[in-house]
Amino acid sequence: MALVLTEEQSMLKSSAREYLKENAPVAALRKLRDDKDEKGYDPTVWKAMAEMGWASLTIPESYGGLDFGYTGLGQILEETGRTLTASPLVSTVLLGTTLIKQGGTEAQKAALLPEIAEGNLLIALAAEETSAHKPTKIAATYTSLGKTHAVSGKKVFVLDGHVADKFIVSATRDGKTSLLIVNADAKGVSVERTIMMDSRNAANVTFDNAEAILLGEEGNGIAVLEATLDIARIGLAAEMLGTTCEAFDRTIAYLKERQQFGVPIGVFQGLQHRAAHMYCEIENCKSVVIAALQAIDKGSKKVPMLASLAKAKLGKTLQLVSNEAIQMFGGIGMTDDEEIGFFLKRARVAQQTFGDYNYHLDRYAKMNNY
Amino acid sequence: MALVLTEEQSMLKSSAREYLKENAPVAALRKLRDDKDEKGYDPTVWKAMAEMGWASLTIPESYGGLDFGYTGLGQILEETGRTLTASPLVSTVLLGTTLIKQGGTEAQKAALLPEIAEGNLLIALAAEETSAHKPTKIAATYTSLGKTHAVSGKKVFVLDGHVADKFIVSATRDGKTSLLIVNADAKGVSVERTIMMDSRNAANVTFDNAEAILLGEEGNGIAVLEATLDIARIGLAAEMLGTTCEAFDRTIAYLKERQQFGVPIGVFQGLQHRAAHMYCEIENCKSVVIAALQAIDKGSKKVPMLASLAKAKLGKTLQLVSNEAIQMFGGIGMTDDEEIGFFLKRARVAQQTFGDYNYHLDRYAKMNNY
Amino acid sequence: MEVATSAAPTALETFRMETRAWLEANCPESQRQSVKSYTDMYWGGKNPVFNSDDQKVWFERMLEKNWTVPHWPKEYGGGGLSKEENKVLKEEMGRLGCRPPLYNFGISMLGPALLKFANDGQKDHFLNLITAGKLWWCQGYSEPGAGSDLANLQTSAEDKGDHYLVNGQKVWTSFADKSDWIFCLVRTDPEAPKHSGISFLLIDMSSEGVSTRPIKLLSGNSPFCETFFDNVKVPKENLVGKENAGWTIAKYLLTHEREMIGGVGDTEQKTPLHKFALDHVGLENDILADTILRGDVAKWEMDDAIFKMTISRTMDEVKAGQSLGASSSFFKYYATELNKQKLELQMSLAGTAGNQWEGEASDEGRLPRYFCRTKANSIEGGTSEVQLNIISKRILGLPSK
Amino acid sequence: MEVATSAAPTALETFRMETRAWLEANCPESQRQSVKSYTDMYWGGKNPVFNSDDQKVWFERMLEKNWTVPHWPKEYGGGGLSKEENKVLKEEMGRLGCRPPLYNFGISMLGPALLKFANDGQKDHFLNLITAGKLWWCQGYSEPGAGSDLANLQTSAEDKGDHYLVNGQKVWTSFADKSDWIFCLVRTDPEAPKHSGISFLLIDMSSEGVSTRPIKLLSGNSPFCETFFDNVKVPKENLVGKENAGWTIAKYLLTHEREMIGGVGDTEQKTPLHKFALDHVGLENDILADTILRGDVAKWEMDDAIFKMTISRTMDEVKAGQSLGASSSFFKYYATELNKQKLELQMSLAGTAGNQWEGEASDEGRLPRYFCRTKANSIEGGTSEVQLNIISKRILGLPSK
Repeated sequence: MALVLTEEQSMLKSSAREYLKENAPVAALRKLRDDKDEKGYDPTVWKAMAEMGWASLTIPESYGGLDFGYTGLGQILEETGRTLTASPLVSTVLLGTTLIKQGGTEAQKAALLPEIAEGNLLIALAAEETSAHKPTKIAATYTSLGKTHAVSGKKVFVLDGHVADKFIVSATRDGKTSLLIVNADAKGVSVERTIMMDSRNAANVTFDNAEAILLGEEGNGIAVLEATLDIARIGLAAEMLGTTCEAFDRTIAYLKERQQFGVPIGVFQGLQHRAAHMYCEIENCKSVVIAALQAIDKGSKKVPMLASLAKAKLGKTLQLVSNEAIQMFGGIGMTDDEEIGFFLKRARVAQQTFGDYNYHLDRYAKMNNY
Repeated sequence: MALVLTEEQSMLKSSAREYLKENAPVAALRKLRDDKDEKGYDPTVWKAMAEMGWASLTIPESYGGLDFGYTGLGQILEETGRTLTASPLVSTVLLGTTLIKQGGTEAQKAALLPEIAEGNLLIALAAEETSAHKPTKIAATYTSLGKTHAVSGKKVFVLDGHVADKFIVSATRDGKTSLLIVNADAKGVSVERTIMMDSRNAANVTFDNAEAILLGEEGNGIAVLEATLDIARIGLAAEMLGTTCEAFDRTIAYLKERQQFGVPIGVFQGLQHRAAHMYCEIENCKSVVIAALQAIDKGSKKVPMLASLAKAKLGKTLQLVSNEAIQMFGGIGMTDDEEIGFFLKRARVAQQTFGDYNYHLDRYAKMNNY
Repeated sequence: MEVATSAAPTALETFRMETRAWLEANCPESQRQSVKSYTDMYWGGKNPVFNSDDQKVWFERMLEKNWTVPHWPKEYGGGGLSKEENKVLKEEMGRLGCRPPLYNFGISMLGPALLKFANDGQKDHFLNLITAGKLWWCQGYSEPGAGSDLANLQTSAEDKGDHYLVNGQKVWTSFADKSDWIFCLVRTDPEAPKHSGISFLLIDMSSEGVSTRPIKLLSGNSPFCETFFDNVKVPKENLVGKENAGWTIAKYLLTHEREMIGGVGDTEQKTPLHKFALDHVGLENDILADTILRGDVAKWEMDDAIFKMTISRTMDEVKAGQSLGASSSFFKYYATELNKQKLELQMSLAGTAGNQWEGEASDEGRLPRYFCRTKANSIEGGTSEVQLNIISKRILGLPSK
Repeated sequence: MEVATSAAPTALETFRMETRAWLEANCPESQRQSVKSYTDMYWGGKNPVFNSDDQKVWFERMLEKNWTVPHWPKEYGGGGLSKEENKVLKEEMGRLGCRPPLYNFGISMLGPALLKFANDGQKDHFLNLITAGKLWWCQGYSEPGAGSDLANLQTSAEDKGDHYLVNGQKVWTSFADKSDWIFCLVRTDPEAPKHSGISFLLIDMSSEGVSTRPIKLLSGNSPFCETFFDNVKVPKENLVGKENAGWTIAKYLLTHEREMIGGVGDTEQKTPLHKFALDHVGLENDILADTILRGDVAKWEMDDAIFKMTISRTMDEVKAGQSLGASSSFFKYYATELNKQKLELQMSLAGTAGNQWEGEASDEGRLPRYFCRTKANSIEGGTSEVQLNIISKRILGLPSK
């Protein structure tokens, strides 16, 4: 498969860019933050996204989806990365849909996927338990109550945890790891929203013998979780690509416009060379993101390797670009009034989401047996 | 102690610079290389150095030395680093004298140190056995023959091994590690000179039941070796400081002189910022080197920590500066006719000598219990 | 004890012993705690606000000894201490952890400029007010649109006979909303080349036409303000130095500021980075569990340890008679870059918990807010790029064109 | 087999099968080994030197099929293959590991310029000689003192009616000492602005007044030479394109060169870096024994793997109709910096043994010499700094003044 977008994918991307610029720009995130919005995202926008089919892109047609593939979803994510749009795309579409597709029973898919496609159901993955990303080190447990189960444990950094309708929770029993579905309103579930530096949504969630049903088969939790996380890493990398490109574009524009010593600061070679180097790294980011997205759609065995490559490279590059952006904007970039700071903040949270640079560097080395 | 030189130390340094510029410049190393000189150093220069007292600086007065201290020796080494002078200073004075002072019996000191002071005796430490620096992992062994001993083993990267009169060899017996003195002309000693990229002297030396006597007490090999190596690391760092400064000075001069696009290339901010950053790192190098040298003379407990700090920092900075030098000199810097390339080559060998950057980074972390 | 000789103590030794005893007797326990933020400090001013009785007592006792600014001449309310005595006092205060009794840009920045450039009347008047802590000062240098090109300032002071009429805007004026007076760079000759038409002016913030607006940063609230001058009348006697010769004073002050920022480094955090790492990541096989971060932490700690040696060495060299010169640019550049790196590492070490912006668990986002705040280190007081320019031109002598 | 349909093979499929069969039958075993250095290659020339009978046989068989330059038009001795056929031939040669039968800057650099800029007579004459391997060409661009400022060249060609009189000096002329002809940039109008007075000239190296001197590099001997022109007479018919319009041709060629260097990357070493690391350092607790180098190796391998994806992506984009443009500067910059980093890492991994410069054990210093040689990667063919300038101006549109 050539590492270029199809015409349909390009069109989807352009229309997403247009919609988001109009309806969910950075200013919208600022407003959600400053209003201390209870939901932390705009349900009207989410509804519109669902109507445009964005929640259905990776859902098979048989479950009411568009079956457009992850490369398509990646284009949407990239554009939401540009506008820093807070929406349930990551929690519900990237994670939720994938978990259900990978692990759910036929009945679960038939019940849940159409609801997601319609934009009526929000899902949150409750997997992390420590500040460092260690998805397979699970202290949460569950017990069997015959047809249903009961889950106990504390989960942190649950994306969209405070607005989710259902949680998918990783837990163990007798050495087996499974994923379980818990309704947000079930007894024993307590949710504490955490306000993060990127003003996006996350929560700590405690389960105390909360009623649950298994997602698919018992014991396949690790396999489904890892496969899903790899897809999520790639999707997040696509989002980060958008954030990187936008921060870079704004910086280049600023270099051309800002006058110092009677000239635009973009004439200074010290800044030019740093900008040119960033350009090169961003080109590389584009390559690894499209290659990784296409690998998901091809069902390639290289997905785990590409997931680590993509997440690591984007983490490093977004860190570089957002830091350089602040430095090149100078004092004005340090003020809350200027939007560039939102990119720095988002960069840091995205870095820590689904494994940071070091995590994936280490994982890549291990995958290559060294 | 203030981190500045005393007047005597400054004077010693200036006189060394003057002597070396005249008598042992980079051109002298080139000549030794191109002539495929058998010794690889200039005995006349070495004799003059000894006459100026350079071989006696760290030898107590009671053994015919000047007792001037390592801070003084460091100034000489720094200057030989500027001229890339090949001489037995490292092997015989920095390593040899220190080993004997730290480990030798009274009789050994009385017999050997005055000979070194006179410039009549060359010593080589035969400690390394692998390409990676692992001084305490010793496969060489020795057996006791009553008063004397017999050493067997293969040593690599023995500095000045092919011209040394005596070797000091690390070897083990029954779990005890000792240092032993072996005459170069003893039976069972075979020396294979290795031509290194910096055109300085090293050899692989094989000992096959070679007659030896213990340096001082049996079983104190590790302690003496480590104490000596730390001093040697600091001394080498001082030498590398000279090499770094000289490469930098030549680069700055070239930036002012070389014309491109009608201006000296030093006007380009891209190069200016890189040069300014190097300046900062070199200032830091100066600090750690003088602090470490003074710590030796004070008998400070911080010597091991400072040795790792100094060797690591100088390794990293010399690598940076020598690479940037070549890049900034451009094509001309790539030719053998231009001397700057000698600095790059020396930088690489010095990096690998007595533990490289990674070795000391790791050691520093371990010393701080992480 | 430092003194182990049998000889009688020198005057300086006596001074040390007396100082130590006095400090021990007079500095309240609470004033020996390290300062965590500027709200812990006493800033003086027309309407002084003490945040505790201890703070008040400590200030008043030190004021009585003229030790609010111990090294200034006695005639201006200073302590008149010699260089050596002042050093001893600092050492002894450091030994006990005593807080400075009074913080103020009047002391650290304006004062040195007045001592060097002001006329006798101005010295008499203002220096005495400063040592007594009676005025809170702020600094009016930067302007929107000027940035690194400081001399490009537009705030004008028009000569109206007995007064100047000031119009314009300053930014990054710390505590302007709390200050009584501002020391200011203004343009008195719009026709002159940009460095030549600048004057150094002292302005009463209660003058008609002065207003301020606080600036919110990435990291949250800040002491910075925007300050606006709208037809503000300033008496001519408030001019320091000659008209149109203010740039010399500005440069003198900037070097001071740069050294302060470079020297200060990280006042907030005293825990070694590897301890922070161990607390957050822990050991595995006797080494830090994340081997890649381990290398980064060690690299940072080595660079930091060595940079501290450079500060010591430079101080020793200055004592030995060498001049500091442009190397304050090196300190400013290196210290701030190190601090930024440190916070990047801490954020990595802290993981997702380090991303919490509000709430008790995170102490209201202390770490990520500080992380954001450090990004300004390499911008304020002259950007890293400006420092590198200075080094390459003034120290390395690289050509400009 | 690629073809699994029941339909008849397409013409291209037939071409592939025939080509494969022919190569298998005709390419000697020894000519399927990878090329280790330029001495393994056949360069052609007036006095051809084959280093083996196999090499000669292989060259002659390929020449007979007109496959020395398979994609050039048949009228100039090329194979006349279509783009698709040429790709198939390359793929099939790659599958067997067949060496190109003829190397020559005439093919890779001069040829494209002649095809675009030369007159019919020149094309007829020179292109046929090139495809037949009858002339060894070298390139005369760089001059001492010019460096990155290539247009600043001083070698003059004075109009003497029927000929030019050439005087001056070139450097970095690869194989000048072995070459028959040189393609050269010369100054034909010393009065014109520097880019406007340059012409593109072909010069017979056997002309009176031409002399060469080999250049020794840090890494040892090299194919580079200095080339001197001392009153060399060059017939006017050897001018390519218009007089004083040579800079256009030069730029066209430079882009070619940059792509070659960027694309080639590391032809010398095919072993993955982590294999090299494992061979030299080994495992400890299942990970590379040196944990710090482990991180560096992984970082490098990730960057390298991703950069390769960028090359693929760009090729795909070019196929899809986008133009390559200035991104050849990105490839040149990035590929050469990666290669330098790789050798730095290999030197660290190899330890002291990697510092041996002579002797069998080190294969005569193969590693450290290659290490030294890589330092030129970011200088030759346009320095990294020049590439970054091009990116910032032509791609990012940053201003020049």
